Amino acid sequence: MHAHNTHVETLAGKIEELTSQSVMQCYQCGKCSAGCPVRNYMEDSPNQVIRYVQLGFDDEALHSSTPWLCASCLTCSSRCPQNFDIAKFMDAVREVALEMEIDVKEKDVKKFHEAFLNQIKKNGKAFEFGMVREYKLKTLNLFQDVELFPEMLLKGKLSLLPHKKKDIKHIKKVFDEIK
Amino acid sequence: MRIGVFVCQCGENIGRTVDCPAVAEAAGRFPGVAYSVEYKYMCSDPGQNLIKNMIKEKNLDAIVVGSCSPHMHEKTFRKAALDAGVNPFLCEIANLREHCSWVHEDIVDATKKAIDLVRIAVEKVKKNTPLTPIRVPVTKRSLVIGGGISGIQAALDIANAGFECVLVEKEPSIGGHMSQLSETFPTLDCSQCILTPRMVEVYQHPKIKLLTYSEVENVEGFIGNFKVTIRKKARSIDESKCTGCGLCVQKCPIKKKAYNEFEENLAHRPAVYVPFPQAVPNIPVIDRTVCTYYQTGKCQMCVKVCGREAIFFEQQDEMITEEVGSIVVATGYKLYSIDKKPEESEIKGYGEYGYGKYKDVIDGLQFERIASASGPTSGEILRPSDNKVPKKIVFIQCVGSRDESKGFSYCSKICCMYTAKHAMLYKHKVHDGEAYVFYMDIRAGGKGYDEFVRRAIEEDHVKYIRGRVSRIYEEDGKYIVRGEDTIAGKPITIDADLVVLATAMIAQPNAVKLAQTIGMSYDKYGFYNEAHPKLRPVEVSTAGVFLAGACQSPKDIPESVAMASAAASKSLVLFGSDFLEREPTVAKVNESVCAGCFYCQKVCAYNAIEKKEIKDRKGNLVKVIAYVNSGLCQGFGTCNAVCPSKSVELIGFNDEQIYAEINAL
Amino acid sequence: MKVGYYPGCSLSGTGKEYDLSIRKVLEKLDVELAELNDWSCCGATSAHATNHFLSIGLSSLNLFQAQKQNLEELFAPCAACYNRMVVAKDELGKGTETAKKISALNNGESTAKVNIINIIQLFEKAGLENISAKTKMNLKGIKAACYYGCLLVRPFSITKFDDAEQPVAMEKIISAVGAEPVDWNYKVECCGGAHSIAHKEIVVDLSKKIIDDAVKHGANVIIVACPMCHSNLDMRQRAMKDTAAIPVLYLSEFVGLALGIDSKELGMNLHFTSTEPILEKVLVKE
Amino acid sequence: MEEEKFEPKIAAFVCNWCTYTGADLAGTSRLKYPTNVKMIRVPCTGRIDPVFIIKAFEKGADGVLISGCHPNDCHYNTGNFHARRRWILFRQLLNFVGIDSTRLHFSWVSASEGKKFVDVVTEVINKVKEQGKFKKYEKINKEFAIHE
Ligand SMILES: Cc1cc2nc3c(=O)[nH]c(=O)nc-3n(C[C@H](O)[C@H](O)[C@H](O)COP(=O)(O)OP(=O)(O)OC[C@H]3O[C@@H](n4cnc5c(N)ncnc54)[C@H](O)[C@@H]3O)c2cc1C
Ligand SMILES: Cc1cc2nc3c(=O)[nH]c(=O)nc-3n(C[C@H](O)[C@H](O)[C@H](O)COP(=O)(O)OP(=O)(O)OC[C@H]3O[C@@H](n4cnc5c(N)ncnc54)[C@H](O)[C@@H]3O)c2cc1C
Ligand code: SF4
Ligand code: SF4
Ligand code: SF4
Ligand code: SF4
Ligand code: SF4
Ligand code: SF4
Ligand code: SF4
Ligand code: SF4
Repeated sequence: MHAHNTHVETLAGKIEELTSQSVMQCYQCGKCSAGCPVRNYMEDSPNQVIRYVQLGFDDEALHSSTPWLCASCLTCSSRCPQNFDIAKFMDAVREVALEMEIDVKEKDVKKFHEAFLNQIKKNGKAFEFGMVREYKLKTLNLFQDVELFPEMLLKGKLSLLPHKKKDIKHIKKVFDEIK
Repeated sequence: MRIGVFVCQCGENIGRTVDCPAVAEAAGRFPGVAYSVEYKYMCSDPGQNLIKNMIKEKNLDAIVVGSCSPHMHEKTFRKAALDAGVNPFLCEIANLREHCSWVHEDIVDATKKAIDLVRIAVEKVKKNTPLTPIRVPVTKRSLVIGGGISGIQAALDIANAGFECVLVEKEPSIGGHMSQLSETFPTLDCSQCILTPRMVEVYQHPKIKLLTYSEVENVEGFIGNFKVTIRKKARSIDESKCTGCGLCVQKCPIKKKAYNEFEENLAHRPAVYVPFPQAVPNIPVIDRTVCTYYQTGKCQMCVKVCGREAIFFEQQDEMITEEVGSIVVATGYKLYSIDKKPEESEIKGYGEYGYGKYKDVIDGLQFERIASASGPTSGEILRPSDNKVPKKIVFIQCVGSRDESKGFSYCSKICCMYTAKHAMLYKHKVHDGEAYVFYMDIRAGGKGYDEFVRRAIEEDHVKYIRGRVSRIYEEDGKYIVRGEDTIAGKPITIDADLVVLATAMIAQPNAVKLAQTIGMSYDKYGFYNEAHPKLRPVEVSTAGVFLAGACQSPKDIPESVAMASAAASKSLVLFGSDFLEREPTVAKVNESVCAGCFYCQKVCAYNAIEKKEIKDRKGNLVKVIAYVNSGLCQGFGTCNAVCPSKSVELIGFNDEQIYAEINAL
Repeated sequence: MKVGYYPGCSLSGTGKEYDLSIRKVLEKLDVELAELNDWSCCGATSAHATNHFLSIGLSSLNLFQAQKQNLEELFAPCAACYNRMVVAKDELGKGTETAKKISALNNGESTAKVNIINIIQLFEKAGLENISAKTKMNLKGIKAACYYGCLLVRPFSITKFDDAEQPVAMEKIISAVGAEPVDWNYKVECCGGAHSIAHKEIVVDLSKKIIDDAVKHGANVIIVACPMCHSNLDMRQRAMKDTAAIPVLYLSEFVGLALGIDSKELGMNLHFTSTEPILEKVLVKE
Repeated sequence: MEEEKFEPKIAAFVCNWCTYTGADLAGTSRLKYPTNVKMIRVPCTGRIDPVFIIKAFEKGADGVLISGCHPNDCHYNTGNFHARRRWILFRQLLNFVGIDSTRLHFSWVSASEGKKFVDVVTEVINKVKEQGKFKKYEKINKEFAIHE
């Protein structure tokens, strides 16, 4: 691990700005990790990621796969004895990592989110087929789930054309704001 | 008037943010100030001598000390003034520390404010008049509220010193929580064995009047002279006739309708019952809510078997008044429990642990009863759901405490210790069993305490896991406990047979009501506030009222007993003299202008204002005016504020004095 | 009774039968739905997972639209949409920096007054007694495991809905129509949610645990209130080894069955795991 | 700009048992607040005569804070009840004599609420800063206020 981060612009500071809560609130009890449904797939437990940020080990936090594996289920946030919203913290770590163009480990998750948001940007609504198509092209995971598609199509659950929002300028405005 | 101003630096405490020489210098130029000086530690002996010498040398007749809060050293400096021949009430304090140097950072601003504060005090002291303290007689008896170990100890200490004592306990027996405990840390001696002799001693003590099943309804008066009204609830048994033979209890046909509170609801009790075998007094009570006679008018089995004709269905609550000079409050605590959650409380409960849902997720006191030789399982460790010996047991610490979100943010202080004790007791009784403790920190700061915890770990092989548990659910008769070992950084799941939650000690549900009856302050959790956290830990801000035990904050037995003895000795200090000196800040009526409207009487909470008839020389009634009984007057001055003709003044805080302060602002 | 309706994207795709059954059931219960005009996606997980502003911003568009239509109540059947909108409303109410920026993009519109409700709350509004009275079928043999998932009850401080750890609101509806809710352990455990595509293995794993626990506690049907939960529990059953097949029904489908609506009309033929076993147990009331 | 330099003068009438002690606690805890406030200690809020407040404004206070024990916690059992009952009438009186009654603040701060004391004081100071200097005291009917 690296030495203490002495930058003024620490990850802790950015997260506090984004979430209006201080990482110092966490007293490292581990209750969040204990109840996390995806804990077993994570290298670092959620409380460890918080710990990294508390101590200024920002690189460790930003490169950890944990925030990307987090399913945003809010189990941790609803049980934290210190009222620390861990899910929101994870959102913020991801946001900063993207902003800093960190080479994240969980590329597929990142690509999935990108594909999903692209559909919203284009259509104002999520378009599953378009999203899956884009995702597959991005990840080259061409054969995953193909067995389900014919049935989905048959059942009318996968439409090949997007449902579009008519008035899309507001959506554009929101997206423009984050560029 | 020749006023002296003494500015204290308090070492660095004031000096760091207030330019003391500048303050002294500015004060020297105030009209009426004959001398001013600054010094490093005014309360030290040389500091006090400085004051005394200067009073004499400079012929001062009033002083102002710019120092710490008057709550800290007003007495000290008044005494110094008195020693030098100046009336102590011609001494005023300007609070330059708590209200200035400690709360401000900018030297210039703070110094400016300090000068203002001194000026205000100087203007006030100009309007002060010499006063003499009021002497009131002391009633040398004490009231102790609460009959747990703290109340028992306090009552015995006072009584053994030769003074009478009234002990009021709301339950049918004294003993409190200690009577429920199995063995006690850190020595593992049997709780009942050390407690019972004390309970008996209380019962037999000629100087102790024991009122069980009783509650304090009202408190009037003040230090040295309290008048207390106590409600003695109807037991439905004539105490003077009952011999405690227990026949009624045995024969009462109602067996299962009521939970046994003493056994923490792990067993049932009859309608007529004694809380536990060693109860003091050993006299039953009838629970009218379940007794068949009270519900339907039938049964009366107890009447039939009682040879002493002691059953007394028509008995009524009785009001008793007692006059005492001091009050010791020792009302103890409650254990955080979701079943008995206090009304309107913010407690959200622990649904994720199934607390209140699963029979085998219990709290600390329930475990005490299970481990107790006199408990429902006769001391065998059996779990409530199926009476089987649990082979894997999990203890979870800090439940309800150190939890902003679901409970209370304070540390309950004793649960680390009682959990170690529980784990140890378990291991001693179930040799092949496995015990796990989930903890966040181990707080075992007492004599022999950490050694005790280490023994649990090293000798009894209790496995301590650092982390909070997130979830417990039942699966095939096991309780799946999901935690995280934050030291190893690994999730951990245990299939336990029994789970014990170390829940927090919390304030008694009626604590606030009692505080209001007596006039004590309490913290946001309902624990009573001591007058000073370090220097007056057993007093409250209401004079003559003392605190003992867990009603002040979570405490174990040794601390409770120490505090009880301290509270008792504070009472004894009071009883050491026949008279008591009181501040002369009382109201006084100017008879020549009083119009006799008696607005003042309506607002006086202490009934201190009486009617006085003024007669002429022939004995004809001229007018009826107000008169203040200075023995009763507590000096809060509402009479002064409401009197339309300003005929009543509060000495020490009269209009003139306060205007002087306002003018100096 | 008239309620605003925000179907959300899934209900025209994978959650088609949810939409069908909601419309049918509410018709029977005399609840009129006023669909939000030209609504847009709430941003779902992907928005808040990557950009806070985006997530609040996208959800807010719909809240302001509801305001424009003078809707007092907005019903969001998807638990994720419900959650995102409740959170967005809360943030707008707090007037944070984000809220201010969003307000600037929306003609100064700053707070959302509309009350957002989920499907359980909608049924509660329609009245459990009303539902009970209109029940035509006998569901006695049905043992239902009510699955709330993550987002319906959390975060409790904002949703203020039922108990976050031991919720019972759905069970009350199940009882009201005469079926038997089972007591089980995975009511509020997560199914993996949005990881369905990028981490199918996690979703299959987590969903399997949920299904196994329901079966273990004697359930013969799982009731859900979220299209994401549904697709994870229903569609992904095929990928699970050693797991007994169990039908997964939307709450609206289940209530629809009780009210005597034809299963096809409710869209139950669109499931991946056959709903036949449960249909067999639905008897006409004597 | 003149507004920015304005440092208001706040007079606080506080009871000895609760708020004064709460302010002590703020000190003991080394919490910080601006120097604008000066306290006058009375035994109980029940002692506070409405005239004190008018006097304070007259003597140049820009805002007045009255603070005592929480209801039911009064050291003297009911003193603060009497106080509160009278304040309701008093606000009208203030407006009558031309003092903006929003410059008068009430709060309850107990002996254990050092932090709350700081919050209250800071809030009052900020509020009065917003309102600006109190200039109207000249208008007060002197006869009404004087009681010397
Ligand atoms: C699970 C557990 C295990 C423990 N184990 C140990 C241990 O091993 N060693 C140890 O040192 N400590 C132990 N303790 C702590 C111990 O219980 C307390 O320190 C001790 O009981 C405090 O005594 P007390 O008299 O202050 O309060 P309590 O025991 O609570 O007694 C207060 C009494 O006042 C009565 N009362 C309350 N309100 C009123 C009222 N308004 N009017 C009249 N009467 C009233 C109550 O009925 C009660 O009888 C344990 C605590 C728990 C919860
Ligand atoms: C670094 C440090 C910081 C602390 N900070 C705090 C704090 O912030 N808050 C707090 O509450 N506590 C604090 N404490 C603890 C505090 O110092 C003690 O609680 C307190 O001083 C104990 O008082 P005492 O009178 O029992 O003992 P002492 O202060 O040790 O006084 C004992 C006295 O007895 C005299 N003496 C010894 N033997 C004999 C003899 N045979 N004959 C005659 N006289 C004798 C000694 O000379 C001494 O004057 C701190 C302690 C330390 C070490
Ligand atoms: S539950 Fe809360 S306090 Fe505990 S480790 Fe997680 S974030 Fe920190
Ligand atoms: S929100 Fe993320 S970190 Fe928290 S419990 Fe759910 S998956 Fe784990
Ligand atoms: S008098 Fe007060 S301020 Fe001065 S040294 Fe003593 S404690 Fe400090
Ligand atoms: S009431 Fe009668 S029967 Fe009961 S214990 Fe007393 S003497 Fe015995
Ligand atoms: S009258 Fe009541 S107390 Fe007496 S035996 Fe019958 S039920 Fe028991
Ligand atoms: S004493 Fe121990 S178990 Fe109890 S609250 Fe404090 S740290 Fe937790
Ligand atoms: S209020 Fe004043 S005038 Fe009236 S009776 Fe009391 S002292 Fe006399
Ligand atoms: S100051 Fe006045 S109102 Fe207060 S106790 Fe004394 S006489 Fe009564």
